[in-house]
Amino acid sequence: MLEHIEAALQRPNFIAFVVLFLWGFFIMVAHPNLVKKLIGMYLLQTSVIFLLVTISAKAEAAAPILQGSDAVQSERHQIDPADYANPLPHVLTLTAIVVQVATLGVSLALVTAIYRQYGSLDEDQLLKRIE
Amino acid sequence: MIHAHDSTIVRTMSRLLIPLIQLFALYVLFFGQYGPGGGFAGGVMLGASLILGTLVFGPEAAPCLLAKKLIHGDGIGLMIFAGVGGLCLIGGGEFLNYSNLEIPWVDTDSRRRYLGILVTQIGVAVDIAVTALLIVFSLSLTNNSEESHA
Amino acid sequence: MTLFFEILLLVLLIMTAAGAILVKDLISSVLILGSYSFLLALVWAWLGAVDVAFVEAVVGAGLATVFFLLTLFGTAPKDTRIRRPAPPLIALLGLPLLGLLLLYSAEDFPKFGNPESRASVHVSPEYLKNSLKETDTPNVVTAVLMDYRAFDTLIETGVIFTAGIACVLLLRRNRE
Amino acid sequence: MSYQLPVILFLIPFLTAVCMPMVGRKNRHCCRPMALAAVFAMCVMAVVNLWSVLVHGETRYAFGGWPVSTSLPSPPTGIEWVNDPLASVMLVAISFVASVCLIYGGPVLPQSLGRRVVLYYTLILLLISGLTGIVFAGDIFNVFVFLEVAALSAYALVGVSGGRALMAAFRYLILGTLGASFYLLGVVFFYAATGTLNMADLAQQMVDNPELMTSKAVIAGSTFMFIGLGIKMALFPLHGWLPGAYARAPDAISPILAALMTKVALYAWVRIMFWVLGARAEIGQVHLLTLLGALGAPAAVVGALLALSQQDVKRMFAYGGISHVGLILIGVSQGNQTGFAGGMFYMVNDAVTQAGLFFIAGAAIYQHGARTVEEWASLRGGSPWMTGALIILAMSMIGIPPTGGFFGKWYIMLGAIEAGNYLAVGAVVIATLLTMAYFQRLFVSIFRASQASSSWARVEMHISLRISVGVTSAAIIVLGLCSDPIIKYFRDIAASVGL
Repeated sequence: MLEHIEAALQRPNFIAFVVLFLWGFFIMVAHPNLVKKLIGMYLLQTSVIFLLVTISAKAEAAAPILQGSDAVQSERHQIDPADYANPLPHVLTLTAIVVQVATLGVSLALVTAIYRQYGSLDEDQLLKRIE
Repeated sequence: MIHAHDSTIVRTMSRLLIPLIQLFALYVLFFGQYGPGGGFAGGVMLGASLILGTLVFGPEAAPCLLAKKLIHGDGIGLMIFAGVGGLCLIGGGEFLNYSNLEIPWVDTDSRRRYLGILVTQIGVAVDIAVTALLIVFSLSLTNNSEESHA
Repeated sequence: MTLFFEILLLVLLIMTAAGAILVKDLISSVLILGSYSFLLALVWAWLGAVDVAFVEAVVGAGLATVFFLLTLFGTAPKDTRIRRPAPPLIALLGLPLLGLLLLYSAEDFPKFGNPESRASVHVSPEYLKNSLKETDTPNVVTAVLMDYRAFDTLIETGVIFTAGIACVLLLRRNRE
Repeated sequence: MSYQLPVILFLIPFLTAVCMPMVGRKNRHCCRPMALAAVFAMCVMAVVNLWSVLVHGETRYAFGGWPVSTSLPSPPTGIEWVNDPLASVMLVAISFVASVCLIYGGPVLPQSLGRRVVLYYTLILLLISGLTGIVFAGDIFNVFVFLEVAALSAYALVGVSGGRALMAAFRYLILGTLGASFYLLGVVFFYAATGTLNMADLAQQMVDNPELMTSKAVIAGSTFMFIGLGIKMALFPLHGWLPGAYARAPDAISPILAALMTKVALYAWVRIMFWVLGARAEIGQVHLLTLLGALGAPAAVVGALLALSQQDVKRMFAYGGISHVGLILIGVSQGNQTGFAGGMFYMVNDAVTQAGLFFIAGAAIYQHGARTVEEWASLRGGSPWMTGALIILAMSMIGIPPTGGFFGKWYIMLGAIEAGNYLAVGAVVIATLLTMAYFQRLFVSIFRASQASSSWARVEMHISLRISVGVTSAAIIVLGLCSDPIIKYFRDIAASVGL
């Protein structure tokens, strides 16, 4: 059991991801207020993206922009991938952040329409008013 | 719900800020290939400057009217992106393969790809700016201010 | 890697996430969420993801907070629930279990920040090595986003377009 | 030309959807013909694509001309689409069902749309292009983005008729986003373990170093992917969103959702299960496939059981759909060719049957205003098309010979017997009996209506309702009659995947 904890402690990013993921998941499912549910959804999606980017991190790695001397260096084929952060997760994260905001926009539109129809943001009152 | 903001400090500050934001957005958009930023960040900042304009100067002021005009062009950004991608299909290349776009005075493949990336960034920026405006305007629509966009 | 400041950042991140929910007033919880997004942008910048930090700050903190606030101005900005409802039992039992399962699978993950991790050895060196030669764009992330994986970005713009159309469809009433 | 077919097939609905708001601003009556033209063009191209795949075999389309799995030893940097036999058959089914749903959608539009009908058709076309993308995708992150396009348009389309549909759409959004986040988590775990996103490259790595399959990251990754897609395909424990969403959705939308959304999510899981993890994948000493079968069996039985106790007809058909997802999962996870072929054939057939059922439910509401089982008594005087089609659809749902449903269930059961797990056979039989029971309830309420009420005015169905209901029942009969070549076709696919 000990080596599990020790392995987990070597990865602080994974612990932070698990805490955020469970927190977002719990709030998204269990909180009665619709807007708080959406905040939980936002946290859940951000935690998945957080894990995705921390995988791409390399110790002492610069941002993946080949400027000036690196540009010249890359002409002569000596780019050493170890000293640049891994660009692929950044691309996936960019896409996922924009998907997250798009889903947020649609869900807030639904919340506004529900409020306009039923006048409350609390799930239990809404269910009562629907019957 | 959007009515003109009354305090003069906010109005003068935003009158100074809005052109600055737009200038910086264009910088971020066009220099997205040399430094951080790009289509997504530039587009949202363009949208944000117009949103700031409508929130501060009210629905009758210039930024809001411009925004209302822009809203109807919600497919243009995507048409630019898919259009450039589709142009690569001519002459048998794969979809979105910028290297066989026939640009007259450009010969090397990498330069064609560079220009392809630039144009698609503009498409993405236009699309995300218009959608940000679209969502803000429809979210801020209340029962009384009836105006329909279809 | 001097981890002390970074651990502080992560702890602050988790605290703002908790704060965003526990605060009763909806508008202040949204603003705390905005600060959470800015903190997250800081974390991205520290991890070397400059493009992502930029977009997270502009889109995540800026746009999301504007959407939230506009909704709250149109609806009830108060969380009407006086006494917080007791969390259901299965949540109290199930979630720690799920957490342990996740932590159990932490072993096979690459250690934080080691350059030989599987993810940074297989495909991404190709992007770093020949993206400048093939696309003339120094910013590798933009090259990958707009050219190597351009189809993802096209569908991504399609998602944004769908979100805009969906919001108008749901909220605009016709004036017939 | 045939090399570019997949992209053209995707671009037709996508570009029509993109330029529809601009075109429709002036005259909104042109948007329905535009949508119909786009979907019919898709049907034609899908058949041509099926023919070209049969003749030329599988092709891989690399976007942007970058090296993909065709040059596998070198790492795949681009995104890839796979145009293989399974994808082309699925695409023919999707475009056929989508075009019939659009024909049906004409008279049954939600009334308060007015000028927003342009946006309504735009979202339908975006939903169809999202599903087309999932069918072809050869890159696991690409599947996620396409799932998001299809899901976002589905959330808005469910909520468009206002009132209680908004609450159902919000619940569908919350659970759908949860599913998409779980799927993304699975993608992250796979990427962390293998470093690539290309399905063919992942499969190659699973073959090259077998200890990858036992590594915790891949096990956790595939579990999360299965949970994510399980929510999207409304597998039994995760189906909470489906009945509310389909029952409350406008009548023109529930056929498209019922027939296509869950089936395409199931297709995505089959693609990941067999083309990435491999049919022999096992966690610990337990085969992944037996785990799936164990999950499919209760889904089939409980879905049919819940359908039995429903009052609202659309909700009853929604639960029927959940039980059929369980049936298909049983078939696919038998680990032999007959089971796989039966499952896939049943998926294609079930797409058509679910669409037909929701056509009839919508027509009953549109013509007679009959929502619950009791109110269906007023259908007695209805047009012969409706009751005739209902009989054929019931035969297909229960599995009576001339219809495709019988052959699908028959091969699923043969596969289960061949694989020797009789629990699955029992589950299929019980699900069939329960389906028979809840259809019997419907028929009793229609035909038991006393003779005195036979003076109902003969209500003639709208022409497009008649066409759609007729075409679906004809399609089911045709599927049943020529099921042998299709089953053989699926058997070759199963053989190619190593079953």
